[in-house]
Amino acid sequence: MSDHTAAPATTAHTHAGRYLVVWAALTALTALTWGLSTIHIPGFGGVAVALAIATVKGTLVALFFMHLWDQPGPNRLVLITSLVFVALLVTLPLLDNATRFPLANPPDAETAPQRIRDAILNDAPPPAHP
Amino acid sequence: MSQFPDSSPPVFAERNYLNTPATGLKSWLTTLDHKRIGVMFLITTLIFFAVGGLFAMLIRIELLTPGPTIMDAMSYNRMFTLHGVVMIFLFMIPAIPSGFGNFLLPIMVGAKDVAFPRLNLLSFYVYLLGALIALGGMIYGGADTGWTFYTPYSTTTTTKVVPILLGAFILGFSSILTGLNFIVTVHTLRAPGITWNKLPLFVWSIYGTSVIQILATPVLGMTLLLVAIEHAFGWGIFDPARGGDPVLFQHFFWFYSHPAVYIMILPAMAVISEVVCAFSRKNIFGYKAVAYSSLGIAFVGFFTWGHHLFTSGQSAFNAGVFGVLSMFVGIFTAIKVFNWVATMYKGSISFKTPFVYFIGFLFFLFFGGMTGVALATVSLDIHWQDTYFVVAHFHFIMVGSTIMAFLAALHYWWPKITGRMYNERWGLVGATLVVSGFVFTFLPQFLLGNEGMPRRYFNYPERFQALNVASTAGASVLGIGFLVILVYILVSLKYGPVAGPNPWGSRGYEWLTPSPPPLENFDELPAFERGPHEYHDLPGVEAVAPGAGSSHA
Amino acid sequence: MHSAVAHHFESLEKQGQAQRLGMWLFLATEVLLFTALFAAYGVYRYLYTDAFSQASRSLETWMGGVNTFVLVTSSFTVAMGLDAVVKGKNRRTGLLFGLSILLGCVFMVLKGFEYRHHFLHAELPGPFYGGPIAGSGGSMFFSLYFLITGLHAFHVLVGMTVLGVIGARTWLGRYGAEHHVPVELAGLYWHLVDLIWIFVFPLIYLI
Amino acid sequence: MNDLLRRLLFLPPQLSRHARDVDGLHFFVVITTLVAGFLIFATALVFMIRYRRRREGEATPEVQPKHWHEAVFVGVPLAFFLLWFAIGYPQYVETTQPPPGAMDVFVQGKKWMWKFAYQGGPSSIDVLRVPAGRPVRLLITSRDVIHSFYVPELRLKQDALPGRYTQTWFQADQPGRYQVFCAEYCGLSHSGMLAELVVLPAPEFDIWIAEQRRGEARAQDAALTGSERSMPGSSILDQGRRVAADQGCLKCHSVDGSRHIGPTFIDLYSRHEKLTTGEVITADEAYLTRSMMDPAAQLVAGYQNVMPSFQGRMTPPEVAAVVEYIKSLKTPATDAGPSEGPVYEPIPR
Repeated sequence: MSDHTAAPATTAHTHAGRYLVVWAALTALTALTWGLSTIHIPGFGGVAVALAIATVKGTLVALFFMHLWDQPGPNRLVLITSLVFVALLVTLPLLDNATRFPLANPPDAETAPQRIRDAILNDAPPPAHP
Repeated sequence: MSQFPDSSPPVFAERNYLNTPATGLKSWLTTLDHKRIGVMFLITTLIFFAVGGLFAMLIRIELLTPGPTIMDAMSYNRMFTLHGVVMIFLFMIPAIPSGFGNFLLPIMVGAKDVAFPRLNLLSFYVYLLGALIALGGMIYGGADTGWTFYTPYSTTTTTKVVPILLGAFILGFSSILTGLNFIVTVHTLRAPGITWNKLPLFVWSIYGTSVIQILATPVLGMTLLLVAIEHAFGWGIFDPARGGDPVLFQHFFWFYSHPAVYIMILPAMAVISEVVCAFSRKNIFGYKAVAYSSLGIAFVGFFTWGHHLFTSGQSAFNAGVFGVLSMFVGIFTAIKVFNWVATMYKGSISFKTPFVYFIGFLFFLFFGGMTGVALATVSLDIHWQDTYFVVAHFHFIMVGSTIMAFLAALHYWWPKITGRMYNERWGLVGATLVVSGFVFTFLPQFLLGNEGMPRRYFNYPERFQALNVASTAGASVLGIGFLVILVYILVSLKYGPVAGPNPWGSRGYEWLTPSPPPLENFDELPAFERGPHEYHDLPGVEAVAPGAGSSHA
Repeated sequence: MHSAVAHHFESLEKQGQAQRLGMWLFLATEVLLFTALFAAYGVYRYLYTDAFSQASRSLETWMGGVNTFVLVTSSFTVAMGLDAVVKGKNRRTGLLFGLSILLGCVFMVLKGFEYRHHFLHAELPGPFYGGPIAGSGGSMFFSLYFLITGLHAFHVLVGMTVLGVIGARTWLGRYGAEHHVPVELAGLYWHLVDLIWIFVFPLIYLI
Repeated sequence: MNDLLRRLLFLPPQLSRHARDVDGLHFFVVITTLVAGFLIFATALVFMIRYRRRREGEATPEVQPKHWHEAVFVGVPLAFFLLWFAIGYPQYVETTQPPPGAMDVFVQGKKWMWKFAYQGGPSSIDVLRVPAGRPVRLLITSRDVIHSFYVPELRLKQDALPGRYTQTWFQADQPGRYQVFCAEYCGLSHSGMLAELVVLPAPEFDIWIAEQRRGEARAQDAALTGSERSMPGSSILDQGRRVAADQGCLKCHSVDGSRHIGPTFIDLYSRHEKLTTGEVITADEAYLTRSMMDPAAQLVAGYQNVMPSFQGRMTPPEVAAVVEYIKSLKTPATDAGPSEGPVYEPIPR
């Protein structure tokens, strides 16, 4: 990995074979995730599997098509840092919606209790709290 | 003006960036030289500072009495919106990084220019375009949403919010381009001899700022775009009537806007780290701690945005997470404050104008920072949120700290940028007026907030009037202070004595080159054997004569 | 010294390094630009789980799948184009970039058919939604669907333009084995467009 | 001590145990800040005087920190910050968890008034009556944009989100009248969106709410039988003034001729008004009534369409009373404002 840092450019190396293998892998993984989606894995499992496959595909693209495999630290660090902040922005608001006072979520959201949803949709005060 | 009897008389560098390759307006507008672009940024941001300051004065006059004083409620609401938008997006965010940063950062890393000079010029024009669109929106009618653009108010208001959103969106690109340029410059264009541990602290802080600009600005851009789309076409991502969550907007907005506070304060810390060393003539106490804490602020600053949402309906769990993380960002500032104070120990302190601003800065940063941590202390925030306490707190940080640092930078590097000295006596008068005016403007606002006066109030109960009058009185002193500065600094452009390459006897790399610097920054590249904050190795400090940039030994 | 070296860089290699880092930083901003939409997607998918999976099932999965294949393949041809220019085979690079643009066109045409389908079934964003899903979930899904795929399609168009310009210049011999960084950067941009689609596909079509 | 510090910091009186707890933390924070500030600035001052520049070209020694210096710089502030958090967070969490058995009040913000509704039907505009010494849970919502319910004396603030509910709770100690602010910017009359929190002794509150519930029941009976509901009050003008105050008319329409969100009521009757369409009409009884039912239909030029419809929210006699009240307002009119004068200073319009 680090043996190229002295000559960070992709000069004079031929990567054609590598590209072909990566392309084949990406195609296979696309077919796999498509196939798996037809089985309908229940609950969170389906999401996890699909996202895991997408992550593998993305990693292949970033490492080989985008040459992060051969390139010096800063470029890798840039991508990794940005991914940390992607995770941050996706998880914390989601955690908020998952843990907040249920009535503070949109009234027809599936997380709100049914009777409260009805009450708010009908523009009436909700029933007394238990 | 030179302070050293043994040094040669100061010289105004004959061949400098101001007159090479040409002096015409066209050569400025098409320049790729980072110094000229920096100066153009400085001039434009200062013009917008004047505009924003005018709005601020009108707001303060309006608040002299409860009820209408000089304008009606609608004008008042537009006024504070424009004050916020102009000051934050047009002045505070670009002023130090794009202005002083552009001018100094390449010199400080020993480069001839930034990595991408054309992108740098593009950044300026993008900034100008965004500013013009936003200004157009203001003249065309203005918006009354506050600079925070909270939905659904911003998506339902009948005022002209879309051009201002688009203006801010475009300004974001300028911010991104500049940040990108700086990061690449620091990584790839450091001169031989300038290792990471010999980078000036200014560069470290600007580097941290750039990281935030790169990572946070796109999110704000997308968010503002979504609000504009919602306002124009009704695609409600945040629209509660269509199942949207207005609190999500606040999450997105503060994901940018909390780190944006650090976009404003980190460059101020950058300036102060330079000033405190130069005027104490002392090595920085704990170089690594000060340098790395800049990166720490840049990183941890991203994990705290939720402390703006304690009253918004956010979950108690999230409030806890954001609350405890917010406590950690304070310690990086604490490290810097302690190290700056410790730097003065056994120094040789000279009370020049920049140092007076440093004293003001330290005071305001300390109280602004401590009230910031107090505001993140969840239960206290419930009382203070959206009151004048918050207003006073962030003005302590943004005006008290950033503008003090901006003025310190303006005075400290004025001889480098223009080749001439300002009048030191008037400088001290201006600094005293600004610092004391500032205290009297914003100290009463803390008390107003404690008493419970909400912000963005056009009317207020009469019991709040005394403190409001005090605040307005302070603001007028502040305004006079700025006018004094404007006058003597303009006078010095023509009549100021020639400064010479290093009037302060500073060890910063930028002082190794003549004033004003030549086109490619150094006539002959120094070897940079000494660190930029080292004052102990030679008896006394020599002033480097122009044209002898390499005489560092 | 190579004529493409700017005055403030010491060598072509150093300049290339700077340009690559600059491009990566730019790509990071692109990633975060999309992140706001992905985060909104995550929140609303959590709030309207059933509506979202119902809406997702109404999409033509095969079109999304084929489009994924098309984009992955175009990424492959772009990578091969870079490989060619490094070996000094400029003409081949031009052709491969042309092929990539063609694949990009295929992607856009398929996307166009999908949009047409949605227009015909009134599956439109926000207030224009007239589809079968009750509550706010359906219109929210299609707001996000059009925003995410629209923004992505915009990036595809920009990417095709970049590939076109750089491909043509390579064909004309402006770049070569020694000076190939612009070709590489154009490729990086296209790969990012592919990378984002790799995540859009499962999020919108599969789950 | 508590009272002295409270007054020094301009804090309003503490109406609940929560307010006292929060103030306790407040004092702790202020005192640590001031002590730390004193230490730092005294040190800085000593350095500045002791090490001021005595001659040009002085040499200075290199001073580098030891590791424990930086550890102290990090550790001491962090310890205090975390301590503040450890005290403050539980106080906040307490406000999010109403005790079982708390009385529910539904709070609805709208541009620019507060409506408070109680279980079983009674409701009031801009006056929130609660019993002293009993926990009250507020379920807060909004009809238009985000507002924020804020009572400084309770140290309590909670945003009102349109279409959904947030909650908070409090237990007021002493009877009295306190001001409710809107703390989240909501447009033109944001600063006029005030209400009053009236804390009644518990027995008094019980009598009041029972009366309200009875009145509500009577009104429902009256609506069923189609007969007119009797209105308390002596003359029709008093009734009109009361209704205008209760319904919030006077928040937007002045009665002294000053320009506000809506046209002033004084001399309004039989005035010639130019409409947004350019048409000129005479403000007669029919126009006044229509403007209450469908405000957007005939808008006076120069004013925004912000008034809600009062269709179904006022009974016909109430409407008639308001019209009579407006008719009575002729220069020089001396009486203005709500009949129940608040104890806090009224906001000048």
